[in-house]
Amino acid sequence: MKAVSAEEAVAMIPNGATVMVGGFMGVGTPERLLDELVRQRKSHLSIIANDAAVPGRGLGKLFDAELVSTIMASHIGLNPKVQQQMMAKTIEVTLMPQGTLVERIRCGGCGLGGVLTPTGAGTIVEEGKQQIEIDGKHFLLETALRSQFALVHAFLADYLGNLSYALTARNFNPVMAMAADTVIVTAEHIVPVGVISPDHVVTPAPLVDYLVTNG
Amino acid sequence: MKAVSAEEAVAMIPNGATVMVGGFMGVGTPERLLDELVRQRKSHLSIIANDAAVPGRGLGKLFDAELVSTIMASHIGLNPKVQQQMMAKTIEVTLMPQGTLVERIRCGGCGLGGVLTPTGAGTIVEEGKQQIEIDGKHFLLETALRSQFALVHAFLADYLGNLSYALTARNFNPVMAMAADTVIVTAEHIVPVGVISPDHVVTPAPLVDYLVTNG
Amino acid sequence: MGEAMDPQTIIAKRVAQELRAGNLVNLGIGIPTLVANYVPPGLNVFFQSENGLIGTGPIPEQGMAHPLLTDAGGRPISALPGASTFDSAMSFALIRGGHVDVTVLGGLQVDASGHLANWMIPGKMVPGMGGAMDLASGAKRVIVAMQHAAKGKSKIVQKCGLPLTSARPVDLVVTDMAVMGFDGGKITLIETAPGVSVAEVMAVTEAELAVPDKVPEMKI
Amino acid sequence: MGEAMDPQTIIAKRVAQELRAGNLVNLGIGIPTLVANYVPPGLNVFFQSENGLIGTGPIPEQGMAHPLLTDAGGRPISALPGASTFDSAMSFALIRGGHVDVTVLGGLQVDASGHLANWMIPGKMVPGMGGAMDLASGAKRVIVAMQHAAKGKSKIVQKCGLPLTSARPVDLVVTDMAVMGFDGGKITLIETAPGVSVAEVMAVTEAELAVPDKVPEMKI
Repeated sequence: MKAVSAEEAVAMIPNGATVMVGGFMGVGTPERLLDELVRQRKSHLSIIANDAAVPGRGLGKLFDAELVSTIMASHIGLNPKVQQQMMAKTIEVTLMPQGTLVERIRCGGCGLGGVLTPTGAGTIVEEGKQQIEIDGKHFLLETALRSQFALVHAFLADYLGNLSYALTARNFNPVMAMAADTVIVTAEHIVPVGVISPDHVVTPAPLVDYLVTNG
Repeated sequence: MKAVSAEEAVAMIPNGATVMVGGFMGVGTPERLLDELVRQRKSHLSIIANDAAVPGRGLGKLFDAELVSTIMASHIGLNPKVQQQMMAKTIEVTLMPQGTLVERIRCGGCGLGGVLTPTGAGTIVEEGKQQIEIDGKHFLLETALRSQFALVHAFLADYLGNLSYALTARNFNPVMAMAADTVIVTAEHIVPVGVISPDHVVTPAPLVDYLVTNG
Repeated sequence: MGEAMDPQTIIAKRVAQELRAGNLVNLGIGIPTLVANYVPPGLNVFFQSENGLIGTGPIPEQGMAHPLLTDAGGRPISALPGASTFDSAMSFALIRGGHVDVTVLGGLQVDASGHLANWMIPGKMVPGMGGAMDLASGAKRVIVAMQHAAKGKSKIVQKCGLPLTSARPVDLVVTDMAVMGFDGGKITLIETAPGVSVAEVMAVTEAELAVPDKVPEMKI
Repeated sequence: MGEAMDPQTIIAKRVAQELRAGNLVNLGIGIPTLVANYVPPGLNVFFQSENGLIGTGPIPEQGMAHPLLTDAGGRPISALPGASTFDSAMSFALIRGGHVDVTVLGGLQVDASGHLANWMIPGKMVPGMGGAMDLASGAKRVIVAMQHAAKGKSKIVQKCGLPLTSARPVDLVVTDMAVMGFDGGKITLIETAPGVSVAEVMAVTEAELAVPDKVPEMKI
């Protein structure tokens, strides 16, 4: 793990990169990294995230600045800008069930090729997907998702990279922290090593590549 | 959730039941429930567990008492009694990679039909299994495992059923607590509701059916 | 009868009667959210918020909200003693694994075989399915809470024209006019709303509704 | 040269040289366990115990062991500051997901194409594969640490006769006589142990070993 500034962290991300972004409707989102993506005008990004938040907040900032080319998400309905850009075909949107999205990311992080899920079977979600029957039950094969970068927001981080999360700000963060080539983390508080109890670490240190220093 | 004695809890388990048992080499194992299974002489059990521990300890006690008909595990090599009973064909042993075992149980608890894993591909583990190729990579389809009962040992439990675990005694317990029709829990300490921080609950209360009272 | 209840209150009060002690319950947005207001006092029910919480409590009092404790819409909520938080993988493991006893979902259409459509109107509304498909496929019991008709058109249709949320039929539909079930795979009238006749329900229901000899009125 | 090192020490010392700062390392049972004793002071390496711990420390001093903190064999261990604990699903997600930088495994046989057999002898030893197959398939780099021969028979064979642990070839084999790699898909001699000649290695190696012009001696 290496401690860096937000500027240094974001400078590593090229235009056109695939980027997972933690958070759920802007809660538990690495806001400082999104602000910096906007400031450095990193464009043509391929985003994987639960949702597009709302204009001015969380991921919404990237759509305000028109930096996104594609997004895979479960819900974009509360961000009218994304709806507009989708209708205008300036962005490509792939929607999938939230449980499918998180399991696909988990597969990517856990070395699994995919999972069989009943969600979406018999709906338009099944189009183009391999269907597998087990004991008479109908499943869709949903394949693994990975990305070049994951931007993760934690509550506590220590200087080795151990992370813990608070309340509903955990959401997609720990799953994404396993599924990208490079994991960049911001945290509300950075604490000395040993302060987070081993039982309360959610993301073990070796998963984190860069920790953005505070202040 | 209902609070019961160990005697009442085990009385619910019929002979021939399929039972998942938490623990890893006897660490984090619900010893009181195993003792009670022996005392009530519940027999012909089908066990799913990581390992068979050693004679006199953890799951080893069930093999000492010859109560087991089948076991699915990743390792039995440190319990000579299991090896003997396997060679004598009085028990049926199904061995699989530890990561495959835990993912199959997770599938059972998470409503997934199975996962694609590279582990075991090209070895004797692949025999009889569906093989799926994704992007030129070879995976085995490993299907979900569930059981009638899961016997789980926690560090802290509250009177709603929320559980947290300590150190390396967590192991298979939280995964099994999701994958059985009836989940029975013992805990080192039973504490008032609200004492375990929401962020430190590993097994949420609604997953627990029976909590064995202490003392 | 006293003051007339508004349609949403009728629906929410009636759905609340379906909850049992110890149930893990997930409420969708819209009318379903109101169900929490009518849980009988003393009945211990766990509410899940799919962004990662079991033990959702009421909207916090002034000054007691925390930005890291919100519902799935990003609005502040509170957590009851005994609450637990978790990541999205766990949240949907609970939903898909059948650990959620009851989910209450809004609907655009429910059809005669119990199929629900509630997540998109092609060419018009494409917000994404969020957790709706997982809930409709994975929860032990699926209850749809919606108005019986919208803009004069029945939402209880013979066959869904909109894209389905799940191939799995729902268990119960509660509207401002009726309660309907699917025992035997056929939509059946179970109760009528206070002051609503069977004939009135039939008149605004597109689906072929099976009607037993006796249809009691909701007790709400 | 000073006092002759025993075979296990040679192997463990040489393997320890393969570890880099920040590596997440999983050591199998037997000889691999000894590698932890030879990590250069000041090199920060994370050791994983697959029963659910990163940050394994040395065997605790008398009276400081805890029954809920053990290695995968159930023996007491300690946890270093900055350690983390987790369930078995997470532990194997780390292993299968390529997050373990290096695993060091014992071996029964390694063959000319790098295949490892280390988990069973049909009809004789059937202990179960435990985590070995996951480690051999999932870790970023797989190092086999074993004696070069057992009972006069080469463990470096042309083709494994025993059941494979993984179809994926290992990256490096370190024995008491040699270090061997598989660049170009062919087993190649990289180093010899102190005082061991290339000819001696060749004489006790069943596999067809590629030998470069210059083969340096291990620096341990």
